[in-house]
Amino acid sequence: MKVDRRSFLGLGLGAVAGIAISPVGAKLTDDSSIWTQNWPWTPVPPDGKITYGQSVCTLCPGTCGISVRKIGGRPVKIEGQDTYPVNNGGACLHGIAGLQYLYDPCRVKTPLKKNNGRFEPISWEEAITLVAGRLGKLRKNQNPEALACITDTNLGSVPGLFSHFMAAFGSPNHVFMQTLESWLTQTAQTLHGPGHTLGFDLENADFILSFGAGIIEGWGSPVACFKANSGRRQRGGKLYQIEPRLSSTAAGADKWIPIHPGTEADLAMAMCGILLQENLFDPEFAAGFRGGLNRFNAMVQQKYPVEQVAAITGISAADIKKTAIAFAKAKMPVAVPGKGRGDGAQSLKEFAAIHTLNCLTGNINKKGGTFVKPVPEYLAFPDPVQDAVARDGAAKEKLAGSAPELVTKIHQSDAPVVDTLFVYNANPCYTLNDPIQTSAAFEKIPFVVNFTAFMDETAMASDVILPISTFLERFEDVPSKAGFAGLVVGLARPVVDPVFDTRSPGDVLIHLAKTLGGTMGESFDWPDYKTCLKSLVPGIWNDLYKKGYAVVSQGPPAGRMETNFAFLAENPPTIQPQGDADLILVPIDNMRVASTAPASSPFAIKTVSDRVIKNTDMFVEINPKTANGLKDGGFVTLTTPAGSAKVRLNFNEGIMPGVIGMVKGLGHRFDNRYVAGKGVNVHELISPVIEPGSGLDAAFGVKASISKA
Amino acid sequence: MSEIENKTEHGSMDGAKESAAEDPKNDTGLGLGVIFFILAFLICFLSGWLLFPKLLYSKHEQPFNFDHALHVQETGDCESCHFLREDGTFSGIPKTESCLDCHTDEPMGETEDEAIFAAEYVAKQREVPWYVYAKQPDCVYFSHAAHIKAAGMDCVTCHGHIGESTSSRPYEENRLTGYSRDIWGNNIWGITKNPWDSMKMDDCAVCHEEETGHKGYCFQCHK
Amino acid sequence: MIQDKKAHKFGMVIDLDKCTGCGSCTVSCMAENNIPFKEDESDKKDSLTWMRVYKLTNGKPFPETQTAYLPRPCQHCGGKGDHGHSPCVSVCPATATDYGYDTGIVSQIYTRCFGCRYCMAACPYHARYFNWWDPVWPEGMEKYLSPNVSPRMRGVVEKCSFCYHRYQLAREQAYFDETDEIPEDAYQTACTTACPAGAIIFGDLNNPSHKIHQIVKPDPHPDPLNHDVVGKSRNPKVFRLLERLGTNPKVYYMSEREWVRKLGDSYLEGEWDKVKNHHGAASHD
Amino acid sequence: MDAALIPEGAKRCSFPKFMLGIAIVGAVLLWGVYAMLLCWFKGLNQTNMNDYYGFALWIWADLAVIAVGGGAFFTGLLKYIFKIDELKNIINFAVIIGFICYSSALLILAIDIGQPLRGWFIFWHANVHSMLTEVAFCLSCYFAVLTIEFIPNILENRQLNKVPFFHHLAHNMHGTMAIFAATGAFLSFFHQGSLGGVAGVLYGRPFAVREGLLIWPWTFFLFTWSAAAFGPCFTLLVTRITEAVTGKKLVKDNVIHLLAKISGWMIFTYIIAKIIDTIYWANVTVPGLGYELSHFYTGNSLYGYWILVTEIIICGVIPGLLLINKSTRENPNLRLLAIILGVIGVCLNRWVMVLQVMAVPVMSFDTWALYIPSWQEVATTILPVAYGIILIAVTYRYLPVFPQELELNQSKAQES
Amino acid sequence: MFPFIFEWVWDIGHMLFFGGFWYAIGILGAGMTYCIAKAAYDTVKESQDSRH
Repeated sequence: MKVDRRSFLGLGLGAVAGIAISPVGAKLTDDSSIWTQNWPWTPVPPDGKITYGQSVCTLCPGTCGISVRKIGGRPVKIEGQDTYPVNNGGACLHGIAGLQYLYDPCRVKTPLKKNNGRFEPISWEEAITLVAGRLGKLRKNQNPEALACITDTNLGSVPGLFSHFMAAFGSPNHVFMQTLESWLTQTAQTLHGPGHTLGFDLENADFILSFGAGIIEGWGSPVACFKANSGRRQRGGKLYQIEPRLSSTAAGADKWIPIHPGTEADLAMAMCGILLQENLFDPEFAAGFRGGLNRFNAMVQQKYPVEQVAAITGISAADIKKTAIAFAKAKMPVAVPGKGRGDGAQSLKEFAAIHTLNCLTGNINKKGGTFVKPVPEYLAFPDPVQDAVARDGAAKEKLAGSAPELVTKIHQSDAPVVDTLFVYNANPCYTLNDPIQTSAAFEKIPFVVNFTAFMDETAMASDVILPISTFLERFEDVPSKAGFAGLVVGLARPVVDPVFDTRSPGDVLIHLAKTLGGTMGESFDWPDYKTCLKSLVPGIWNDLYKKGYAVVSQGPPAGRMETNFAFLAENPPTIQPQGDADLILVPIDNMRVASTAPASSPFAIKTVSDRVIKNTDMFVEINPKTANGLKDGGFVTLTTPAGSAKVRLNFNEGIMPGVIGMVKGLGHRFDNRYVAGKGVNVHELISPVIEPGSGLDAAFGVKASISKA
Repeated sequence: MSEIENKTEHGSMDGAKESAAEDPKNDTGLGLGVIFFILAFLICFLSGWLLFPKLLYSKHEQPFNFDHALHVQETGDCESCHFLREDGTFSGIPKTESCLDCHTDEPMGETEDEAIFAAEYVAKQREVPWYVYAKQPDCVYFSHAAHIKAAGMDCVTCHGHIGESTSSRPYEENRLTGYSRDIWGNNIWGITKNPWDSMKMDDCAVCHEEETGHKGYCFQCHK
Repeated sequence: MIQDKKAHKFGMVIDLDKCTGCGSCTVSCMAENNIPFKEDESDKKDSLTWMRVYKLTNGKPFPETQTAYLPRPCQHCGGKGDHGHSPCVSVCPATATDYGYDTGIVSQIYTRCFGCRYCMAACPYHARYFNWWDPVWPEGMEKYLSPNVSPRMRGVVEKCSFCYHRYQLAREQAYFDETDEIPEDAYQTACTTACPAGAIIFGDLNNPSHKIHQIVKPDPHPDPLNHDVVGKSRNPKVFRLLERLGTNPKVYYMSEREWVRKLGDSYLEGEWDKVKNHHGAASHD
Repeated sequence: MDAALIPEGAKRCSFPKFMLGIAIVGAVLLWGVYAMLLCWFKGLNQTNMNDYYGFALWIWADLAVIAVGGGAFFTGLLKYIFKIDELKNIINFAVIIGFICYSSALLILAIDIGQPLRGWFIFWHANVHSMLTEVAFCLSCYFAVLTIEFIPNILENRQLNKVPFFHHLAHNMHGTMAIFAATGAFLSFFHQGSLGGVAGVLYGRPFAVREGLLIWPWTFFLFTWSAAAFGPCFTLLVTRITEAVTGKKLVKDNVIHLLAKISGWMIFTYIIAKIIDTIYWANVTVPGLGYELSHFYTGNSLYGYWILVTEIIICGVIPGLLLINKSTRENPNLRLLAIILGVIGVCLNRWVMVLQVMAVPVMSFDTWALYIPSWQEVATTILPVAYGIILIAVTYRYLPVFPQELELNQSKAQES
Repeated sequence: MFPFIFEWVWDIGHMLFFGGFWYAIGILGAGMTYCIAKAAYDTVKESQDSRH
């Protein structure tokens, strides 16, 4: 017998037939389809018991209460906390995406030290020893003022601890980023004396005259403003929006009044003039006017006649008059300053002129009005223990009044003015105008210590990174700010154990001070931050800990308020946009893009329109009339005195001819492929201009030109 | 008749002649072919029915033996350990923490299994990675509350007499799908004698149709 | 009886005058429903967002321009005559999506879908999305995923479910409490609870005590001009998208602004002026 | 080398030359296979489809090959049911073309779905209300019919036919072919129609939606009709190309003329129905939904009225008239022109009914969705063409496809 | 597809659709079975004939 072709054929056919009438085929067909339903690379989230943790969001100055849904102890979703008196339920997209910050690929997972331009992980002990060594030398050399510190704000116990640290150390150089709160404090201080700030009762006002304030685009406490805006429609309250671009706020307003960018102060001055001329101011409140009301009146009548201002602002004289009169005649009018989100570059003159409108109507410290209230002082810090070195250092003259001024000074001076810089919760190398210059200034500082959770632009320019826990992993008191009418202090609480080897910044400072020893140690005589916090807020700790928040003040502040016209009566100069090109570039605040620290989350970036970012290209808004033959969607080179960028055009009938709008908060240059490397950072096209009166950067825009790329 | 058919008729004659000429050789080849055929058929047929199911499933021993009967005796019912939470969700397999409500004696280790539990999980503060025989795939939403509370069913109806077992049988997992063999596959014929022999969608549907008059919409049982 | 005695008809009304276009609903939806994200999401035609916010404009030049935002979840169409033959459901060849007559929600089984995308072609609202890619999260980020919504695999279609898992949870609570009632606030979608402007209202269109019913005042009778259209709002400020196609969405929109309402459907020249004040309305009751 | 396999008496090119040709086309085929594997293993992200444009180039190709493959069922219907006997001389080739078209269509469907391993759910969990279910069932059943129709031709290969069983099988299958052809015609009617129904039932898409009869929109009947009308055009076209490539006359003119005439009348009647349908749709259906006709043909860079004119007039009315008229029909060049136009017309119709449907904005604030396919899509769309060429080459070489070939070429040889 | 599958309903739609389907499958199956059986019979008969 010979094994031939047919034998093999038999073998094959037999095998096929045998398999065919066994369950193999059917079972494998079914199982392979089930395999596709359970691909091992598609995650299967574990189940567990549902619990809720409560905390306060610190991603922006809005300070919303949040509720964190946890399953099996794992946080899975952030939502607004229904009972929290700032947001009363609801949350903005950034807060809801908060868990993405917790697990952000950019989280700094362990302390880092820069060595030859590269970061190496070190232990916490090494990091603290390293920083303490550097600081010890400064004090030993009787040079403590060479330590500077930049924090986002001056409110709350953590910035307070930095101030405490600086004072005990002996340096006056603690400066802050420019927030809406800092502008409001400056304004209140200028008009009503030190120790004051402003709040706006938008919830009850019946006529809101907004000078570009993005009421529904992130201004102030965003969710509170959204709610106030929704309520306004139901109450029948009016909103007049004055800005060069049809923002969402303008689109939802009762009236949109387009204005030439940067002329808001002129308009407000002219309106003050009208109110004074027409005798539409509140005589009772005017009794508290000081510092030369008549001089102010004479000045505005002379310098800001309506016809002239109409030409400057591009608003007809009739409209100016009508608006001013409607405003003055409203029962509860509020004029709101702060273009966009109100942070970054603004102008004290503008703020003061707008707030003067409020003062003239007399709707101050009344329901539905503007609240001139004391700067929050709920923290009982003990006096720092200072030795001779500290006393001498602290008494030295402050280098700068603000972060941008400090950076400009460092950039401009040849000698090293700052030896060591602390940065906390701020990203000046991205958010300040001209971040390239800021980074260069950082290069000049021999030792930058960054307290940060994320490897952002400033972290990359730092020498030591001390990774801090996010607001979901630690305790912190969070006072409401940014124009919020009342004062609510919330308690951010750990809803999850730190995901990485991170610490609370308070704990780090205490540890650092103790390592330095001596009076530093004495000044920080707390075992840990939680104990420290408890001792700082004796009056409200129980509320904070039990309810998660404490309402410190609510409703209009009591007492008469005096108003000082001295500053405005001098008619301080208006900051003009730099350059001499025909067009003017202004930053746009877009609710879906975070413009300060931390950067947007992947979810937030996902919601950004393809008319803002396409692939990695940045779009700028322009009126088709301004385009001059250029095409919608076409590439152009946008040039300003500070630099140039290749961008694409987005034709928008809702922007004033002659104006180019660019969304703020994009063009990050750190290593996160979901968020960074997309678009252009508008700050790179604008150079800072320090306003003489405020010491803050007032470069709201810049002259620009476009040409086909 | 068409031209084609004419032609094929013609062709076939050639073929018939040729094959006839090769007859003797053909016969042995065919005979061997038949033997090979039968052999291959039997091997494949039998391995398809007997070997294949064995190969398809991987066996896992539980981390340690669990005596359900003993626990039921001590606690009295299933619900002491497998209960509905206040929000109506089902707690499933107890966490180590719940076990320690009763296992309070120090040191533990009355039995060998308790000793493993104490040493490996209690001491190390770990959860026991039990294999769950009735584990449904992730796409399935199952409400114990609906069945226990609203339909008044008891555990045995679906889970069988697991409460009477004194030892944990090995968990069998389909290598391809990751399904527990209890969900589908205990019987390769697909014959189920008891409800707990199979827990695929069709099995749910049978009962749902009887009890509610409708098999249900996608989201009723899927997520 | 396990089934609810009375059929619900869950729906949504979105106040476009309150909507600020902030994107909270979109993000809340993505966080709630385990929606993945990619490195580049700027191709909006290839970007999974069950809740998408469209920007509307009145098309007029500066300074008469007006804009508004329109959030668009799945419309949970009842189909022609509201019989449950939604455009997408009726075309699915594998019965991977169906219409829940007890809730009015278009439900689906992702593991059943084999990715033919016919439902996407059928949906005029672009509410259905395809998983072109494997869902991938940056390392460690998968820890925030919720077990209440199964992550979808590559190659299947998905869409807004009106957060059905929240309904499931509310029902579990009701079973536990041994009650048939699910209070209005016990089942709310993630976008509704997230909306900081309070622009979204969600509830049972069949339940006269629910806020949505009071706002929408759905007409129980078919539109006399088009019998395919059922449940037209008797509130003149309320409209539905592409109402005339007979898809019968359960998502309603509300606006004081005429130009916004007009964009809800297509009109021949001069047609709008005839229909704008003619709202299913007067015909009955 | 392979002389033993070649039909007796037939002249074929040398084996190396044949293999060279196969290798060239095979390279294209492999490129397509590579793209196909990419789509299977990496997923449909290999294409440029998106959520607006869920159907793409290859779905058009799918519909187009099914439409032009309609020649098989229609010729079969005429030959076996209506007993038009001359058509036996082209039926083999029509079946092969149909087989190629339908196997390609099934392959494209297998590539097109996002979860190929679950593809059988369409049968198992069938939703009988979906047109696509109807398509899948009828398509695969009809493919079985085509295979059955193709088998006897394969068995007629010189070597296979020597096996007595195969010989008898072929013979018996020929005998029962009328039953298979009738079943095939029944199945074809439904799947061609349901492919039309796929677009016609989309009542959310005013561009596609049509009224109709019972559950079937008019596109259902139009698709069947057009496949029957233009399918023979494609059979004729491929026959003409094969004749050109082989340099031989393969089918007698009377057969060609007959099929062309039938096709012509079918086209002509179809196009009248199509025109009525279009007019009704444009004047009644669409305005009733609030759209003007211009909405579908303006405001974008590709879809203009030209596509409507080209489909209906240039590639519909003109080929219809050319093929009806005896003198133009029997003029080889005009006939060729007509069948080319016809094939373009039906392909264009399928394009419009699939791709333009996706492109047209429906919501007032939507925009046109235009679409450029990726190379993977192009490659997988060309794959069936390469496969078809190879299969035709192989069958032509080894099977007695054209019964009149010997006769026609002997006489030609004798004449010369 | 089969009456024991989840989606199966005994309604007119299913009966028409699957009636048509199984009818077609039946014809094809029966036709092919006939052809194969007949071919086998013919083959055997032919070989017997040729031997005789």
